[in-house]
Order: sequence, then structure tokens, then C-alpha cells
Amino acid sequence: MQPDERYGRRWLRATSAVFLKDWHAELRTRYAINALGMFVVTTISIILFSLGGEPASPEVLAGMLWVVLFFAAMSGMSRTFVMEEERGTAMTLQLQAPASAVYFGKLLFNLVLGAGLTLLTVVLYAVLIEGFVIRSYGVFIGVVTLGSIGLAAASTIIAAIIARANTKGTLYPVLSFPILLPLLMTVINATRLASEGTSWADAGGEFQILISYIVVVVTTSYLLFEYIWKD
Amino acid sequence: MAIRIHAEGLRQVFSRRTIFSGISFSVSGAGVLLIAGRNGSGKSTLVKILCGVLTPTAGWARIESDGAQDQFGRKAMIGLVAPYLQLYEEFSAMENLRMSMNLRGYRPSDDVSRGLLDRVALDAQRQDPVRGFSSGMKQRLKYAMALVHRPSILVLDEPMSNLDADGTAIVRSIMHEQRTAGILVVATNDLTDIDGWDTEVNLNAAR
Amino acid sequence: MEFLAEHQLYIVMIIVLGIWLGLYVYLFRLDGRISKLEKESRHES
Amino acid sequence: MILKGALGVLLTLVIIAAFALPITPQPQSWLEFPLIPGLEEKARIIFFHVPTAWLSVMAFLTSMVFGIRYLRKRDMLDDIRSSSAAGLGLLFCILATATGAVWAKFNWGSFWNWDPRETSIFVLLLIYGAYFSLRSAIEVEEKRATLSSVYSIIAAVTVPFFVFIMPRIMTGLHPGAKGDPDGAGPVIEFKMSPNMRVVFFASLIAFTLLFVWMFTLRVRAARLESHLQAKG
Repeated sequence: MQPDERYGRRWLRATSAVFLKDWHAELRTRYAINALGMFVVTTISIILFSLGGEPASPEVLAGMLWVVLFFAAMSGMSRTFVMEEERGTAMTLQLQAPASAVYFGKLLFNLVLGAGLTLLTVVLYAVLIEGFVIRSYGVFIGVVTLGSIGLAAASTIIAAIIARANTKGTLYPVLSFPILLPLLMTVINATRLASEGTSWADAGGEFQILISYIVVVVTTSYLLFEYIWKD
Repeated sequence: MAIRIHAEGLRQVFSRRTIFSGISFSVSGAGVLLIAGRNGSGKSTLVKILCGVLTPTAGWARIESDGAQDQFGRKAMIGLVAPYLQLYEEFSAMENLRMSMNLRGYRPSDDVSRGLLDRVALDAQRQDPVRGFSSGMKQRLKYAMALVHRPSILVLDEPMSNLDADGTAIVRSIMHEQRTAGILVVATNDLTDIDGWDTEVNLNAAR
Repeated sequence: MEFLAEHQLYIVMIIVLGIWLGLYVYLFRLDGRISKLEKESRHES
Repeated sequence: MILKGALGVLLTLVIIAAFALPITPQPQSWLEFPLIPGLEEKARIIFFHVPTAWLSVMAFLTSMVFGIRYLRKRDMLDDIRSSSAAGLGLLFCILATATGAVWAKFNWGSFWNWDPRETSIFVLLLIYGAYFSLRSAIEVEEKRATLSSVYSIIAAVTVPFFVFIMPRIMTGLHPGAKGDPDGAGPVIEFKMSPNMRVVFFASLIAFTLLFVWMFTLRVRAARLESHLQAKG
């Protein structure tokens, strides 16, 4: 054991330890993978039933895609923090790792979870829903990537808050929705643009908003996390 | 390396209910601090403040050390064993220790882990998931977890809970070693748990 | 009365004025009562 | 004492002026409002609707500022101030939504149109709702104060994004919005005559004073309550 290593390296080691702990726990139980996979399949089939073969406009389909992603995030992304609180291991973590390492470790886990979720949803959506056509692939991939990063960033900090409150599940979408609304409105609009066909230049404003949203949310969360994490 | 815990005017209030107030004390290296008080007098609360996981309503508790400051601050100097501290039950004893070293920013070493598990007589069960451990075995593993980074301050809240005679003997030897190496803090009701102390904080009179 | 029937706007104005004056009197009395309580609690301690 | 009396007189005068002064196409004297095309008699609601909307935003900022102060100083009084401001903010937010909906019904034909400003006030209403449901879910006061302060800060940093997003997605119906054929810019600047502005700003000041008064009353009552509980 060398305690004289540089702080940055020790911090990175602690951050990846937080991430890997959740990752290995997830691989052992496969709770999130199974539950969220089924969640996405179920909601998409409900959309299929309700459309009943009728064609829907690009606006409606773009909106529906993000409705599925929003609720999938709401059912899965609070778990990393709520589990620590329920098992009483939050203090174990608090005693060992710096608060910022915990935050970024958990954020990383939710980013990976969000990426998997988005990939699955988009693939199923594109295969199963006929009216869903993408004309500008590049823009669409960019929007979906930034959208899922933003979704994970905002969901992580709200998850940290609700894990400390007494009611865990029901409050999560209530608190997240106003925070996520700017992101959702932008990605829905950008997804519609991508499915109607657009250029990078035309969607540039949307990308600026998405990137600054992510930067603002992550910075604020990083600054405030210690207050939430410490009793 | 000289080390000192110094607390001044600590007060803790939860929802307008005062747990304790006016707590001041100081212990220096190679000393034992006893935190005494009946149930509900705030022993665990004071322990949490010392460990830096709880911000007191008023006052402060500092750890002063003239050695090189560790970048992880208080976390690197304190090891805690307490009933409310939980282990990651889906992982084995070895994995828990390995994770602890990583979380503290150290390069994990299996030799150190084996040595610690040997010390608390858990080496045979090192690959079993903690979920299957008895509460006494969990308590032993908590000691191994608290000693991973060779803390200069060892904080024990109810040190003997769930331990059998062998376990008690192990803990006594750990306590004996710590009081020569640094500061030992014990919060307990049972004074037979420890063999003497230098400073006592009695919370019964501290409303 | 005829004047009021022709100018419905004035009826609205009178209602609004009534609500405002009611609120004002309520707040004023509340202020007085809180001041009294504050004085009492200061004497006690 | 003088302020309270002044407030009483001021708001009474504002109400009388807002309703009693006639609106004519060619104002002859200083006591007549000019006619604003598209608003006509309905323009009178500006004097009450805009101040409530303004206060619901100001109250939110007040609540956030005291929240930040709580996080820095850990003084429970700051949490009392923060939640009192939020409570009044919710009240004014509901008033602004209600007066706005009535106005919308007569001006645009339906109570709700998802115009940018309607959407913004709706989001503010949601945030207030979320803030109070979070507070009611936490029993330990210190934890409640910390978490609700953090939440109000996070909400406050994400809300400004609407300013950039709204114009890209929807066209505005509000007077002075981009979609208004008579021109863009805040309605106060280009459509109000000087005498309307006097009444408008008098109303804004009166409503702000009313807010400050109600706010101090709530804080004083809450402080008394905590004194009593600390004793008993």
C-alpha cells in the first residue's frame, strides 16, 4: 500500500471502485438488466397496441420514444442510491471514499445503464414501429447520445435526494419531471427534426442547449452532492 | 507521529430535540477515550461526528496531526467498527476488503487482506459471501475492514457486540495494540469491555 | 342602482376592493396579535 | 407602521384606478387610458396578473437564496424563511395561473393554450408542488431543510433553459411575444401609455410590499412556534 500516490490517481481508483462495486453487484443479480429490459418491451408493446396499425405523425412518435425512456429511467436509476440507503451501507461508503468519488462513480453507473436502456429502446422502436423513419442519422445518433447522458445526469442527483427522504419510489418522477422538462422538450423537438430530415447546422441550437444542460446539471450536482451525502 | 482529537462546544439537535450540548474534550496520541452514557444519550451520534459523517449543530471536532496530511483527510486516519455500519453482503470477505482498499485509493493487496482475515480468524471463510455469515463473523470482518488502512484513530462503538470468547480475545489484543500505536475511542455501556482509559466523556449529564 | 346595472365594471371593482380591504384588515390584526405574543415570550425568557 | 398604511392606500388607489379609469381610442385627459388593439377593456387585468406572476418568480428566488444561506450557516431560521417564501410563492403562482387562464379564455378562446409563458408558469407550479411534496416526505427537520434547499437550487439552475427552448418550439400568444403581429418586446415598453405605466408600477410596488409583509408575518409566527416548542 502506497499512500503517497498522487491525489488524482487515488481519486480515480476510488471512483472506479464505486462504479465497479455497483457493476459487479448488478452482474450477479441482473435485477436492473432484467427488470428494465422487460419494462421497455412492455411499454413499447403497449404503444404498438394503442396505435393499432394506424400511422402516427413524427411528432407523436418522437414524443413517445422519450416518454418510454423517461419512465424507464425513473424506474431504474434511483436504485444505486436507494439500495445503499436501504441496506445501510451508505455510511460504509461515506467513511471510505470522498463524496465526489461516490457521485461520479454512481453517475458513471447510471450513464452505462442509460446507454444500454437507450440502445435497447431505440432498436426495438425502429424495428417494431413502422411509421418511425429517420432521415438524418447523424443528427439522430447525436441527439439520442446527448439525451441519454442528460437523462442520467439529472436522474442521478435527484436519486441521491430521494434516497435520503422517507418515501422512495413515488416521489422520484415528481421531483425529476420539472428538472428534466427542458431536456425532454429539446430532445423531442430534435428527434422530430431528425426524423423529418435536417442538417447539422439546423439542429445546432438543440445541440448547444443539450450540451450546456449537461454541463450545468453535472457541475451543480458535483457542488451540492456533499450536502446531500453528509448527514 | 503525534495526533490529537480536539472537540469544543459540541451540540447536536434533531428536530428541536437536544441530544447533547456543551461537549468539549481532547485526547492525544497513545490515549484512550471512553464515551459513556445510557441508551439514547447520543453515544453513536458523537461517534458519527468524530468520524466526520455528521455535521454537529454547533461546535467542532478536529483531528490535529503533525504528520504529513493525507489527501483523503479524516477518512484516511479513522477506522470505525459499529453496529450500524453494514457490509456489502453479496460480496465475499476478500472482495469486501479489496473494495475497501480501492475505495480508500490504495492499490489492493491480497497479502494484506489475508493477513487481516487471519488476524480475526476468518481466513477459512474468505471466499464465502458475507450474506451467509453469522452476526459474530460479520463483526469480526468489520474489524478487518476498519484496520485496512492502519488508521491512527480506531473508533469502536459497542466493540464486543455479538462476539464469542475467542472474538473478545482478538478484539482485546487489537485494542491493546491500538493504544500504543495511536488513539483508541470506545463508546460502550459495559466498562468491562476496556482495561482503563485516559479521558472520559459522560453524555448522561450533557443535555 | 341603475348606475351600477349599466356599469358592470364598477361591480367588479367593488368586489375586488372588498376582498382587498378584508385581507388588509385580517393581516393588520394578525400583525398586532403576533407582536403581542412576541412581547410576551420576550418577557418570559 | 407608515409602510403598512402606505400599502393600504396605494393598493386601494391602484384598484380604483385600474377599474374606474375609462379606456378610450383617443385619450383626451391624463385620466383616460388609450385603447390597446387586441386587448381593449381586457387590458385592465395587466395591473393584477403581471404582479402576481412577477411575485411567484421573486418568491422562488427568495426561497432559493435563503436555502443557500441555510446550507452555509445551518441556521434553522433560514429554513423557516425559505419555506415561508416558497409557500407564498405557491399562492401567488396559483393566482397568476388563475387570472391568466381567465384572461386567456376571453382573449384567445380557451383557458389553456400552452403558450411559452403559460408553460413556464406551469413548470414553476410543478416545481413548487415537488418542493412541498419533498418537504412533507422528510421528518427530521435538519435533513428536510438541507434536501429542500438543494432541490430548489437544482431547479433554479435548470429553469432558465426554458428561455432558450420555448421560442424554438412554440409561437407565443402573449402580448409582446414573437408571434404578436403588433411587434415584439415586453408589453410595458411599447404599448403602455405613461399613465398606464404609473398605475402598473404602483401595482408592482404595492404587491411586492404586500409580499414582504406577509412574508415577515409568516416568519415571525414560525419563529414563535419554534420558541414555544423549544420550551415545552
